Amino acid sequence: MKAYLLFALKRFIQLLAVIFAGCSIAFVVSHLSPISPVESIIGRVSGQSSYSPEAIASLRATLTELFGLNVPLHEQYFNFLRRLVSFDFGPSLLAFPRPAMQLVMLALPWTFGLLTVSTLLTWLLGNIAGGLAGYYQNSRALKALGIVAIGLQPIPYYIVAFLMVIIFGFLWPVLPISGGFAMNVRPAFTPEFIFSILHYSILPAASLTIVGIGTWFLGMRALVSNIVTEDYVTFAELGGVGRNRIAFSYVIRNAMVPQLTSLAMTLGGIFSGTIITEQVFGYPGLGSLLVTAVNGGDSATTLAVSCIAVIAVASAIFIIDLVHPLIDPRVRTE
Amino acid sequence: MDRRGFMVGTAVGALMLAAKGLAYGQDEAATPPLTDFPRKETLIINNPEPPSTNPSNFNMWVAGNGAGWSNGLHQLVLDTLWFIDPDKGLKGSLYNELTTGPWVYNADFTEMTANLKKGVLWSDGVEFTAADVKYTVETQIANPGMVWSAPFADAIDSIDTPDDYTVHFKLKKANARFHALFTVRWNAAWIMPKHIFEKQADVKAFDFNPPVGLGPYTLNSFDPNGAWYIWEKRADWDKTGMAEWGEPAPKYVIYRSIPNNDKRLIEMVNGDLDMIHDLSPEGMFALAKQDPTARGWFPGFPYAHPDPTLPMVIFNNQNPLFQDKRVRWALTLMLDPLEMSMASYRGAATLSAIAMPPTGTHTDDYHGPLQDYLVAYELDTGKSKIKPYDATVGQRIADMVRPQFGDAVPTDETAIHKSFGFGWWKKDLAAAGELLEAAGLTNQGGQWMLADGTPFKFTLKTFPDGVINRLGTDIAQQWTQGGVQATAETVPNIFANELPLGDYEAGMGWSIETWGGNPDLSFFLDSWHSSYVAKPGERQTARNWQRWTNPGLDPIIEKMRTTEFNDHAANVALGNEFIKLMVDEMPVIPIMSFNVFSAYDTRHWTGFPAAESNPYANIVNNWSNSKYILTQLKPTGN
Amino acid sequence: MFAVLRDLVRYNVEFTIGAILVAVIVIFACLSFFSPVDPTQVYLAIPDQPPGAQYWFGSNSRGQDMFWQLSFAFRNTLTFGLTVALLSRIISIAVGLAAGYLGGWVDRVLMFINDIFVAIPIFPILILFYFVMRSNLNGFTLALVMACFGWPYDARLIRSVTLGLRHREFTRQAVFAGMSPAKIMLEEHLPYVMPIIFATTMANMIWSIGLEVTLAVLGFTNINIPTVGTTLYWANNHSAMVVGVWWWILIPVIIVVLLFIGLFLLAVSLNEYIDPRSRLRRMGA
Amino acid sequence: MAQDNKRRDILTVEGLKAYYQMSYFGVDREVRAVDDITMTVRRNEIYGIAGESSSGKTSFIKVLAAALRPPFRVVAGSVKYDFSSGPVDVADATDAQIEAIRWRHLSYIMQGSMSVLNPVRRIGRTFEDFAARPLGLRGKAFEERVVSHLEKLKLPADVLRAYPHELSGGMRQRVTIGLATVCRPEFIIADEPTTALDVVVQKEVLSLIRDVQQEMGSSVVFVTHDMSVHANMADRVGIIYAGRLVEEGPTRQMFFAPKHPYTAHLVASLPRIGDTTQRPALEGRPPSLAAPPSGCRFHPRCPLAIDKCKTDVPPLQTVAPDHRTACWRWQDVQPLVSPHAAHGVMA
Repeated sequence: MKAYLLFALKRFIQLLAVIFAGCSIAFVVSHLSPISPVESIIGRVSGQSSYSPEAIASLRATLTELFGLNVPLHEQYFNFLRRLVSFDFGPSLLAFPRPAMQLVMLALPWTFGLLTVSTLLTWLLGNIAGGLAGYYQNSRALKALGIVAIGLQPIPYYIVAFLMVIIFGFLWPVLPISGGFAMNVRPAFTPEFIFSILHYSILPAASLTIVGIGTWFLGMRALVSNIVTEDYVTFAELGGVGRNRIAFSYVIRNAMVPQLTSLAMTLGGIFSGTIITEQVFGYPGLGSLLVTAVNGGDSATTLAVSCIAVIAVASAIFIIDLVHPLIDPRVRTE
Repeated sequence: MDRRGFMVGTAVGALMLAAKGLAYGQDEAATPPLTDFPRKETLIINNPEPPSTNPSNFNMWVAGNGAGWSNGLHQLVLDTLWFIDPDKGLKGSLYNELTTGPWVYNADFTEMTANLKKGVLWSDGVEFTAADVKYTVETQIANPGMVWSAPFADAIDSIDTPDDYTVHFKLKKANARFHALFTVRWNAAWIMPKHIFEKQADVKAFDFNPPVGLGPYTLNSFDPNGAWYIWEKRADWDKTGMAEWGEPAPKYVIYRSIPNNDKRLIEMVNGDLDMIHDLSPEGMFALAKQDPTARGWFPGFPYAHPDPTLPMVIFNNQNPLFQDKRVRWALTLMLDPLEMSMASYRGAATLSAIAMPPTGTHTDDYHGPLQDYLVAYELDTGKSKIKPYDATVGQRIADMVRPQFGDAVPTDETAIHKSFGFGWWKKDLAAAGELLEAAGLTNQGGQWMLADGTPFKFTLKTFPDGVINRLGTDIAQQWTQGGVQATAETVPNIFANELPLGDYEAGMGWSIETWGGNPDLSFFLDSWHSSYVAKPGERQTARNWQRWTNPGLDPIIEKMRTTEFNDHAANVALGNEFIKLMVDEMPVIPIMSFNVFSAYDTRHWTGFPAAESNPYANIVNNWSNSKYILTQLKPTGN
Repeated sequence: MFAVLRDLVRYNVEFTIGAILVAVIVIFACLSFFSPVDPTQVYLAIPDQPPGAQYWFGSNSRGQDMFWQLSFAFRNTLTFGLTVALLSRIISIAVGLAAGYLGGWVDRVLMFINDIFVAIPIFPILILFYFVMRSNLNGFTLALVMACFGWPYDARLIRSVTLGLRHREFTRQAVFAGMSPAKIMLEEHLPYVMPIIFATTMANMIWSIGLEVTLAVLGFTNINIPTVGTTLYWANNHSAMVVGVWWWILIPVIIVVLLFIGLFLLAVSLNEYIDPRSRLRRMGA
Repeated sequence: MAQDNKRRDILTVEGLKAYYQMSYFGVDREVRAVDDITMTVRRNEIYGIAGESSSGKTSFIKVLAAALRPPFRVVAGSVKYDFSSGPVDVADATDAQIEAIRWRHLSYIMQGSMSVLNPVRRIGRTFEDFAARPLGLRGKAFEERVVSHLEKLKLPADVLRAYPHELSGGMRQRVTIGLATVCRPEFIIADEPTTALDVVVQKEVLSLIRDVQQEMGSSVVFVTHDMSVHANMADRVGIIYAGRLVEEGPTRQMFFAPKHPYTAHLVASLPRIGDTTQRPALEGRPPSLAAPPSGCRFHPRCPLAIDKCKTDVPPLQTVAPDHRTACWRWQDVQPLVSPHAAHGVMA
């Protein structure tokens, strides 16, 4: 247990370092922007009516101070780091002067929920199917599944998502294609609301799963074809251990270990997929917020979403690292 | 620790956390218990804005706070003194919404009086009085961050209320257009509920949730993510300014934000949307084909509703490249109107050669009468005199699209002029060349070079998508073919950034927007006065994005400020003067009206306005004027 | 080398199919050098024509001949994918070999940086780059940015292989023979990691092309350059999916799927050729 | 007599040919890993199989263990077990028949104790996987049975809760042996069970196998290239060279009076305390099984080879009771070391 705590502590330090570095990169990139957030706000404000130059000047001064842009860049950076600890990214432009973090917090649970469910589902289904396909190499059904996976995997995600909209929203309209939950449901911790959320997440989650599953399937199949040559598999076969038991407890179970590491490494990429999902399905979440923020020139929100994404992905990796010893007993005592 | 148990626990925990977080995030959406919205009592409208970024904020008087505007708030809840419809209107295009009659100016236009209706109630039952108007004006002047603060401060010297139903403004200088601030053309200065706002310590930080309004609807519920807003008809709807035009039929109105064009179409075909704000041209054609109950403003081609807005090429007249009007004219003559119409709207464009949207009453006031002038118009290229106007363009576009759309394309000349426009400038590369040479440019191997020997090269900034994006791409291409190195560059929000900051050489957009239903041009032209033009590098206030000044322009504007708004003949005369100046100078290239593919579905509701039979209102539903449509609707019972 | 190719073509169906698919698409992309039309020009062809004798792949709503349009699109997309793959290979080889061979604090520092890059969600960063650079973000710059994010996974792989090589006899001999670490890495270890580099190149191309499509569909690339992504962007912009101009979407998607399958099969069969274990199993099957 | 032999022999291998047949990249290859082997294993006996690496001995025991996977196939011959449950020919048995004998009657101790146990499964679960079904026991009863068995192997009961990597190499090998013997099988195949272990542990493990075998009365086929192990363990030893059984006999005779020049060399190659004589090394390498030499396969390396050896395959003939050899010149074969020295190994 002590060894585990030490391991966890090491990982935690690494987590902090990753967050620090990732957020710094996001800060630097976002501050390369030619569009000053102050001018963007003035643009939005004065675009809606005519403004006197004096009013604009005073607004500019107020905003510059509010955004902390009246100090040199390195000081802005230190301020940014200081405020990062309390998740303070300054006022958003999209909903000025509401803090950008509030917008993020409104969007985060949606992305978090959709991603957690679809990622776990994708990972488990893809790995189990791929594992079986790797072990039962003569099964026709599993072979066919492999061909489907190879063919499905490269279709651009946007196309898959949009096809689902067309198929289940248009040709055979059985599932909701927009929004996070039904309009006649009151948001609360009630069965109706949860059911509605699940109902509305079917298509987005299914599209993410369909696209993601192929990679895991193929990866797992390749892994398993190496693992079946391991001695403990041969030994189990000679020992008369049941085929399914070997497939699950010996082959797939062992292949899960590297696949778990892969999962940690692809989480950042999975986040990209949700941006399109949210666009196509009008699903609320960080992706939609990010696109709106970028298009609206809202650098505070853009930075907030990027940093939260870094923090979320890094934390997910941290959690996976902590779970790793549970899946692989060999790591536990190291 | 049991491994399996731990993992299951983790997964369940994550889900619970997400669900809890969602439930928590929704708390601020104060919604009533489970309600159903029977289709025959519910009208579902597409809100073209992306989902609101600050969903629980309804304080529209504060700029940039992310409150949604066209999510029903400014259509159904907020209200102000007058409305002018861009189309015919129910009883004429002027609506005395909260007033008993039109504005009343004194003789020299330095004072204006508005007489308010009696018995109009705010949605919380408090009576609307002159005090609310006074509060609105004074509060905004006192808070520079508020939307109408600057215009009020610029124009109003003082406001007083002789009684509860009379508002009297004293103006800082003569202005016959002052009432425009309280007159809706898609939007205007909305009246604030004094009794609500005066309790707030900081009116700018107030989220005004739930909104208290003068319109016939109140908030029922809204999506905490800002994608939909549901409004419910007030029981005392007859105590509103709008009651004069009848009872709005739907009990519930839902505004849904659906950014994706294709999904709007799908939702309408599925019967989950009654009114679409805009589609791609192709989407509109497909909808007309696939949904027998769906239709556009025109029953057939070109379907779209022409907004009184004039998409154009905006030259940055402060840029040395475009300071010679011969260059601006040469670029105009490099464009083929038929190609622009096809490239942008697939032929469903309404072209205009002059700086006036070819919509509403304008074609009768300006375009038609000016045809003789345009046909006779002569341009001196330096080498020759040409007559650049081609009056047959509208006819030729109709002929061009007829093979594809057949009977949907009108054959009657008047209808063609209404649908496709009258004429446009002829593409004439030779004349363009002569003009450029006269301006000191030289042609070297098909490429135009500036006097200093560098190529004539610039970028044309355009929208990231939609018809304006297509138009910009096509125009840049035509210029390239003409020997000018123009590249189209897309920018996400040209009106908020590039145009006001002057960060562009040429851009697609519009600086001309009119009432549509009235020949008066003050809506945009007042802001074109040279006193508003910013220095290079400084921010330009709306709407003279081209930063153009001309000795002939200011007198027109100044004269307009002292001409009675409803003196149509005088205003048309001023308008003609303006149009002719614009033809001579070509500071922007006027191209077409902004045609909006607004569609509606008659499956659940009928009685929508239509171009040919009953153009009583603008169907473009993000205009707050569109609220009058609700009084004319009837449920089909489906 | 030639004999290997010949054997692969003759006896490995996957390789043959993969090679044919990729070759056909490369040839198709190369046809763009002989294109009679400029891909950035619109309204040169009759719009919305279905595939037929005049327009083999139909024409789109922008009046472009889809055959030539896609030829250019695939040329640009393939060039883009290769550029990202090559650039990111350089980084991943350098990092992987250095970390694996040198070990110690170099390894720790490099792998720490590696972990950071793994954890950074690339998409928001790419969007940020677009936000900052706008139309200056041409294909090469985008490729450069993506290459900066496309290496960590493979660098780790290469590191783990090199880590194994470090303890092998020939490495020790090379060290005793006084070879410099750089020379050992490049001359002794690089050949061992080449197979991985091969296979990951294909995977990396699939990744980068997929990401380019995603960005383009959202309009976050220079939409004037014809690529697979911008083709879909324009199709979407013209509601091609609901209007029935199916060929505008279906044909590029089919070609891109075939390309990816081709690359995938090449990677798999090369892997198999390199890895005797799977070869042996194949013999039994 | 024949009837007696049948009762006495638990395994009878007759004319067994098992080849790797593959076709890849256009080349047909046939590796004759087991080429015409005939032998028997008696009840309650330890039969040692020796040979160099890639001599075909591992392939041979794969056939015995019914662990054939394509492309390795039995081409001819039979491998008949006479178990208490009835006779089975594993060269020609259905999967179900083989399933039925596995572990209950026929078990296997695999080479490489490091990797034969599932690294992510506790030992106890592995015991359940392997033995619960053949023993027909569950839960408490099963656990008691396993614990009492482990006691015999001097393994504490907590190993059941351990993961493989938590055990030392010797413990792990004992666990493997425990796994192979917990069902008290009649026939145990042990494939190089001690190769990876250090000398002290090796000795422990060997005596353990012998104790268990004696206690249960099972037969053991014990494969190793290490002749000294055979000297200590086996009742009889068979020598395999290039896919063929070249000599077979009681252990003492094999060491003191080998009748095949190859056996003589194997025995001679054993290191001995105090022996400083220079022993002639065996020239060359084992032949390729894909293209074995004609005639006697040992002839290219044989010091006694004559022309006949190059053309004619020597038959396996009985040269003494229980002692068979396949050599044209068996009479000329001399032990390369003195009987005295050989005796030192047997101690």
